[in-house]
Amino acid sequence: MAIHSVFIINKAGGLIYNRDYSTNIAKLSSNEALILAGTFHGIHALASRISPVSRSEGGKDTGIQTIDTANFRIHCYQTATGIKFIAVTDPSYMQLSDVLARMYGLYSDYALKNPFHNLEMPVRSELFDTKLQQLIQSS
Amino acid sequence: MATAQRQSLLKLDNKATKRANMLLEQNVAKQRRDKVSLNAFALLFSEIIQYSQNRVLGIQDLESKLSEIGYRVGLRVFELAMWREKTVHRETRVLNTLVFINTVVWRTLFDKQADSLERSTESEDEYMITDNEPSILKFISVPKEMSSFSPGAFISGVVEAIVECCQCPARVTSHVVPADGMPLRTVILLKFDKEVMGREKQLEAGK
Amino acid sequence: MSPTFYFAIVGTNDSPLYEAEFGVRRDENKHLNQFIAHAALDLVDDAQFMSNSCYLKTVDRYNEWNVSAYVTPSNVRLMLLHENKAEDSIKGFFTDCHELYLKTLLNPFYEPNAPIQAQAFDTKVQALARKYLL
Amino acid sequence: MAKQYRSIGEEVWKNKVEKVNAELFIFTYGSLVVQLIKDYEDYHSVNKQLDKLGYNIGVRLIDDILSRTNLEKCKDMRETAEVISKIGFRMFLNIAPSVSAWSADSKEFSLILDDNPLNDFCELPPRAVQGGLWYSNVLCGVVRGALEMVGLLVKVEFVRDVVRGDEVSEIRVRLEKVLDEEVPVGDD
Repeated sequence: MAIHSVFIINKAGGLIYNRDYSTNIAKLSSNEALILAGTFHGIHALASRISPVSRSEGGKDTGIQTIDTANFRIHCYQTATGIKFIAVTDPSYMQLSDVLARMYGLYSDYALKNPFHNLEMPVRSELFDTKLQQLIQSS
Repeated sequence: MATAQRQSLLKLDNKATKRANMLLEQNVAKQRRDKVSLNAFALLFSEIIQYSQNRVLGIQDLESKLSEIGYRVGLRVFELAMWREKTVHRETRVLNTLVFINTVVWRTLFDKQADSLERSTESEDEYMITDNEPSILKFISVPKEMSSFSPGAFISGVVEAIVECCQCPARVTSHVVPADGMPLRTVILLKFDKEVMGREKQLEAGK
Repeated sequence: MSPTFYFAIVGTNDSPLYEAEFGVRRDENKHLNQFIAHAALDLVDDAQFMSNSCYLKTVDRYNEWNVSAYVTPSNVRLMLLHENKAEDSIKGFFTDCHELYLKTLLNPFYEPNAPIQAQAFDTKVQALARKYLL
Repeated sequence: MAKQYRSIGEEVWKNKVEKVNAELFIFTYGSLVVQLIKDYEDYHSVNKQLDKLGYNIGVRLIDDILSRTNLEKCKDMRETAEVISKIGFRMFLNIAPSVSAWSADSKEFSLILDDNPLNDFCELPPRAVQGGLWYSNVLCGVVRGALEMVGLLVKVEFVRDVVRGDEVSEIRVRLEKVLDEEVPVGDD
């Protein structure tokens, strides 16, 4: 499997979902995961702020879309409502925006339409877990 | 009463009559408006659950609230569904009523028949209607600490209203009984009142 | 002599939801009419388990009166006191009144078994009486 | 532009959303309103509560819209109004209210609901009309919640409704403030 893990970060930079899908990735402690989320959120905001064209055109830069290392690649998809869907994959994965967009669909179905989901809290839904796992496995 | 005030009340009255006439004249034999999105229903239903949850203390109370909301839906859906049948008729027998719910009502509300209708093996006054995947509950994930909660209580309210309309009152409850790949498989359990079962026996004997 | 009719819609708790008289009004009869219609409810209760049609035809007689009944699927009873016996037109009247009741029920604000007081409802029932009965 | 949104809305409605019987939805909404009236006994509080429930729906529903379309950020309120009508209302209720009565500063407009499903069987009792009930007030909350999530603070209210005896049903939307959507660095 080439998608190693998934993070979802809310508008305020809080980590609301975090799952590993392969054994072959360094395990982050929950504290490290929170720091990663907060840091990524900050750099992302900074990146869209320093983007040279965006301000002049009145539009907004998309911020960071990918980060590469020798061993893996981080993909990020930010929605217009400020939620970030992040996946860690093998470096060979060039394009992941389709999968991330489908994650967004699952989130809007199985997290947001679940009466027991609180917008400020982490996503706790077995259905969401299952559907997301199926999506990751089929990608 | 001042003339102006009387006139404004009269005006209100005329407007109300116009609206009432429009409603009494509209054609309900066919469904005028076919569908809305399931997402719209799911979001509304999610709010209904959250709203109710904030006003009750326990899971049982929450279920009765949902059932109460469903009850008012059932009253209307039933009389309307019957009106649209080829021959408008009444159901007063337990089994016929259950079959009507299982087929006509389910098809009307959920676009499919219920998955099964069974009599309990333990007591003859108990019946079960099962829906393996209730579409309107599709996005709901009940948290572990509330595992006895059944969001299908809304549906059991619909069913309770209908059996009452058919003069077969019963205690109707809803239970989540998950099966493989069907986490929200819902069983609607009906326990009919004693008088109903007594009348059934009499009618059976008198045949 | 022109015909007289007494019509009542009776709720599931036996309370009248709506009443009307058509034709020549004989005010002295009003309470008697109510009494006759009410007394016939027991007969409706017996008859309704014997068939599954809504229209139960004539269920009772009292002097020159016939009492016809129609039961909606949710057990709201429509009762008509009449002298003549034109079954087809009575059935037509009942069916159309049932439809008016149904549309009243569909309003989320209508509480089952509450009296139906809307002017519009009364006007429509009176029109149906002229169409089918008078 | 309106045409483009119309076809996006229709495409989503046709191919990308599951459907449910409209009457089930309508009766369920009616039952909820009746429940609120039982619980609050005061029509102004009911209006408020409906608006609040709608807001909670709106802040979630916006992601439903965005995850099913590839909408670009709207340039101005005129574009936003078109999206609300042709995509938002279409993909949930299968209606598209007309947009009209723009204010001179283009910050305020009306949505005219010719065919509001929530109203289908509804006749308000006189005391509810006098008490000031806006039967479909949930819709105002939905619009307000959805727009807030994309940085637009709006005031939304019913000004006319056919169930109150008015000629048409009209929702007035006014843009109050635009939020800068990027959270400042280091804010957490």
